[in-house]
Amino acid sequence: MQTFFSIAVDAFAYGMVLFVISIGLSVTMGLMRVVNLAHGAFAMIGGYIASYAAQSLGLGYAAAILLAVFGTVAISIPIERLLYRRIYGAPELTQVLMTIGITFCIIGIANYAFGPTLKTIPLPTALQGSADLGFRSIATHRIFAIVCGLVVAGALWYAIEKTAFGVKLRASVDNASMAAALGVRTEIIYAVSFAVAVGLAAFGGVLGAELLPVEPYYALRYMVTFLVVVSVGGAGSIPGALLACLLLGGIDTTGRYLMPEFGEFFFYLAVIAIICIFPRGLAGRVR
Amino acid sequence: MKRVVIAAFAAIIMGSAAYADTIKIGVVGPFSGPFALQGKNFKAGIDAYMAMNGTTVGDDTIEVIYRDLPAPDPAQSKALAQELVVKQRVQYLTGFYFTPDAMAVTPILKQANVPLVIMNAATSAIVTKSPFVVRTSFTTWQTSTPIAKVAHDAGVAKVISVVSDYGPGVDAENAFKAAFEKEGGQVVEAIRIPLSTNDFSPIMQRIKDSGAQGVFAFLPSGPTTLGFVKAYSENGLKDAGIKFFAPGDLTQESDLPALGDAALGIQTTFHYAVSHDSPENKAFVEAASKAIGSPAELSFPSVGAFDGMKVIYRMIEATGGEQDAEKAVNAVKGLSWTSPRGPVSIDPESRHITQNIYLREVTKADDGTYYNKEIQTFEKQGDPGLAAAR
Amino acid sequence: MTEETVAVTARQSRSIGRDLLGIGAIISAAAIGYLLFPDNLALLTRIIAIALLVLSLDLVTGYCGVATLGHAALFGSGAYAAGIISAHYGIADPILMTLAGIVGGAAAGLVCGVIILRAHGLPQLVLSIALIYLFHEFANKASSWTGGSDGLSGISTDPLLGMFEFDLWGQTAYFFGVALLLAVLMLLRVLVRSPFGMLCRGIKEDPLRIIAMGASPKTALIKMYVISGAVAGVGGALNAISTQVVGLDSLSFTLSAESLVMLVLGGGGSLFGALTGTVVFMLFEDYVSAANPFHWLTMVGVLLIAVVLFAPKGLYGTAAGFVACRREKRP
Amino acid sequence: MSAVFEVLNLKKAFSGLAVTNDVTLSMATGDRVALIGPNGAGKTTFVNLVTGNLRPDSGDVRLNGETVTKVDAIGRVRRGLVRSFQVTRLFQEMTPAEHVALAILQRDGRAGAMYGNFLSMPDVMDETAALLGTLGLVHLLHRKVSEIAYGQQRLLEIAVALALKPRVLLLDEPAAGVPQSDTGRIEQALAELPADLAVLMIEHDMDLVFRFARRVIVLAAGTIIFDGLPADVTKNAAVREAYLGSYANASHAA
Repeated sequence: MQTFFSIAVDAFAYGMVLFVISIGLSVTMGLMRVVNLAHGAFAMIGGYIASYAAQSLGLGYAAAILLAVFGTVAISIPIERLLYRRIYGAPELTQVLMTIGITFCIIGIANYAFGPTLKTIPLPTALQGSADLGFRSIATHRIFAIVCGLVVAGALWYAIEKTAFGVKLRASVDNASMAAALGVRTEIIYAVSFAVAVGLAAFGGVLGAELLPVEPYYALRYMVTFLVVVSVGGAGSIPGALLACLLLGGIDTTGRYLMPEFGEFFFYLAVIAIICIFPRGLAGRVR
Repeated sequence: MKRVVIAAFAAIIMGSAAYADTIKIGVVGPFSGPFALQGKNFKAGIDAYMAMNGTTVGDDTIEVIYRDLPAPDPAQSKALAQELVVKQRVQYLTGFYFTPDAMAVTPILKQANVPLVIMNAATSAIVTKSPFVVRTSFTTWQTSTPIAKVAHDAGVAKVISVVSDYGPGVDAENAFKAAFEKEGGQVVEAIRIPLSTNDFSPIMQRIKDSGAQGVFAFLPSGPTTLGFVKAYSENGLKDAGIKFFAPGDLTQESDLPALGDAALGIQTTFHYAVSHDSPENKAFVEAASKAIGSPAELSFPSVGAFDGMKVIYRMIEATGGEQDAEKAVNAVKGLSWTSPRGPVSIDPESRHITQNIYLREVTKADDGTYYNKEIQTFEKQGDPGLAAAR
Repeated sequence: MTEETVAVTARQSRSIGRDLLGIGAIISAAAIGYLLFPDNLALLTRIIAIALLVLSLDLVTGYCGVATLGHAALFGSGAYAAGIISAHYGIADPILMTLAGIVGGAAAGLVCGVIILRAHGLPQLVLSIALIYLFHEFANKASSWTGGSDGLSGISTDPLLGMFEFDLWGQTAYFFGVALLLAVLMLLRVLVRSPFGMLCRGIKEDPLRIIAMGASPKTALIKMYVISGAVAGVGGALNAISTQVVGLDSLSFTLSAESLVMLVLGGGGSLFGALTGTVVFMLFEDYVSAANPFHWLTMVGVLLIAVVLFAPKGLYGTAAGFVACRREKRP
Repeated sequence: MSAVFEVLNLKKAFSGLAVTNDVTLSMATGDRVALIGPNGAGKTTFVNLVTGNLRPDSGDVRLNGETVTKVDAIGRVRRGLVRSFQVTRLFQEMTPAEHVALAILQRDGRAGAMYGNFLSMPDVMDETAALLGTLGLVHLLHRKVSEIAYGQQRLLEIAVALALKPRVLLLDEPAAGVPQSDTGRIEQALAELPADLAVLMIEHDMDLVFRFARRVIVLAAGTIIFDGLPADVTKNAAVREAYLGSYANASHAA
């Protein structure tokens, strides 16, 4: 029983970290219909900025996170205007080609600018160490990640379902020309959504750096994981992504505890099974 | 017309023989990609050696040609080696970070009449694949065996082994198990985890539940190591008194700043620490730091490369610049010298390097940086892996 | 002779003419390659092997519209099949090894096809990714057969037809590769123009319409997957024969993604597009990685972005469109 | 005369709302039936139930006396039930010749052949040319579909359906979206449909219905409210109510 709780705690923590990093991708892929393989690259940029801010500028953790989010968004704006705008509505494979190209460039630049070594983001003392849950201990920063994940999920759900912006966004996604005819400025909606997605990527990159350390190949190394999580959840669905993260996090963690040597098998077999049963993802919308 | 042809022909023949004034060395390594750091270290070691010993041997000028192989890819490795030998006419092949890449090249050495000097790839069996292979790095067996004695001497009787599920990981597990059981200890469980593991908390839980007093670990250097070591301290294993044993790949110098306090006190055995205290190493570190640009990136592959160049220079001397792989290899059998890592020699039978293995502990220096402090020496260690394979 | 039959005959002779032109182009490209890089035949042979993989991917992606990032599973299965019969059973005849590669690739194609075709779009892409990781992990686990992460070594190859040695200079491997490529290409030209090829193009555009014609898109796609597997298996076998080693990378996501990039680069839905993409990508990569082994990835990234911006239908597709446009305008 | 196509007590509900409610009808070879009904009467659902794209909650569909309710869409096509689409579903990158040839090859079970080219199959080419000839499309044999006019695409839809040699043909608004100037050609094509064929046409355009159909069925709210001669349909009170009621509402709203 104790083992069960212990695994459950680990699974929950891992799932929430995955959620924070991948939810931005769910926004770009589900709502904007762009297969954005460069998502990890933006998370990585966030990580690098935070690391630089904390290590070299001596800023605090909160300031570093803010700088990372806004810095990454600022970097992404010209990329969106010059490159992404050309591939909205393009065939999937064209989007794959473009975003892989962008990823390669960002990796090359990161490698050149920061070198190939691992970069860390020092945690504030409040988040260091571990908390005692009674039957086991858990790292404090993981609790912080869980809280952040829940807040992000709630805020996004509210923004998309309950605000005027959310209504316009959903309208633009369902029928861009109709929305434009109704006076919705789809270009702005898209730009803002893209910025939000990138900001979430950067936030996740910083928050998850303890688990997925920042280095130039971050962008490619975890690309598949993000893509899998989002598709299993059903692109564009916040509850779906949350469910997928917790489910896959649970399967991954349990597999690694019980039969670590077959960890990969469990994970990918589960992915295949879920997609075969839910071909549009756990909460995918019927198109 | 006929005379021109004959002249040209003669020039080619003579050019390829005694009058060769440029000797090319082909280096294959990961110069881009996730392992670019290790490739950079190859280059730093090579540059350091050439800066200290000149770029000529006798009348011959040495030219180094680099070829990039970002990830293990034996087919590409062989294609690159073929290109280096056939097109670039290199007389020596060297580098090779990954075992499969080195393995793929061994079948062509005889026909190409080219020796292969391995600067890293650490699986024991490579040297048996061709008589023209010489290795100046280490084997996983060589570095993982002494730590078993360390564990036993520390009073640990039960150990759990956790390794990444790939060739070197399996080697490390076998090496440790063999040596630890020989010491009278018990490996209670041997876990192999996928290379792509990100979250190590469940593994830590499993280690706790196993009731072992210590954990032996082997993971490839880089992000996974960082995750593992952090999970080890965060999940309270360190505080619970579960001791951590590993070969030195886990605490390579370039990862230490990222590992930080989490790694403090971890003991590893390895053939080289950048902090090794000797005049040879001081000179080497100075030259290599200059070559690599950022001294914090300096790590173990640089010394393998440095000594690899030493061996190649000796080969060139012995053959007078002529292409004769057999003569070249014979010339370095039994060769011994003082490397930056300490006294070393090439075992005449296995053509693998015999060297000291050091027990080191991650320590914080006065200036706040972390380093591997050597605290014990296991002298003149050969490769136990070959004997085990037989 | 009626007007229609005249038109049809003209059409046919034009397409046969195009075939001859294509074959001529490949033979001359092979000859130019041989003359330009006589001492880098290993690279050229590798390009041919990868070209077979990209052609095979073109069959399912370009012609049938299946999105996959796991196509190396077919290539790697072919490579391992060819390698294993040589390393473990001592069957070293290159032709038999190629046949083993075809069988291995086709079997993998059947498995992948059955699973991948269960979803569409993004989930399909993810299914293919999951599959390639399963294949990779399986090969890693079955190390007594595959050599695991150390790679399958000990593959020996008899001389081709008992006469031509596979040696260091790689001439035999190169000409063997060119011959295989030509044979595969001619068969595929027949295939894509056959009724079956037409059916597949229809499926790519509108599977519901095909159902309304009484044909089963799924059956056709699975057949195509098996054929695609056989083609990829030839590539894998060629790789195993020419390099005498098979590594886990041949079953990797990276190789799958690269082959997709090459296909889109050249332009899917045309055999010459697949070839163009492979040759351009591999030569470009070889050139920039030799010129700057440390930072060449950025250059590749720039190339990919430039292609999307300036040649959205792929290099061959855009060039062919340009030529067709010129021809239309000519009176 | 025996029925070639029968629908018996077909029912389908979406989340409790009956969209097809106990529909029964029967057709014989040579029949020319028009199915009409106001918007939202359930015509599309009915077509999908008949073709096998939707499963009914209860009831049966029979072809040539065989119950095909459990047979999928592909199986029904192979048994002679062919449909055309309201919005053309053609392969934009392919030519009319390829469309018709593919249908012919599929009908003959030769579409799986992996060698040969229909251009060099005289029987296929002759039939293709003949069929497209009767529809006046022969000059477009080798143009891409994306380059031909919409009216011609509609004719091609009919050609593809006919190439499958159906026993029962479902025409879903064959003239929808075609400019007035081009409808003549389509009407002519409809008039020339083979006699050994039962045709069920779903149509809005009453002029076309009156010229084409020898029997009219009116569907409203998922039920058949009229089944009889075209001449009687306008006199029927229930039909007037169903149509005029909705038009009256529509004109108020406008």
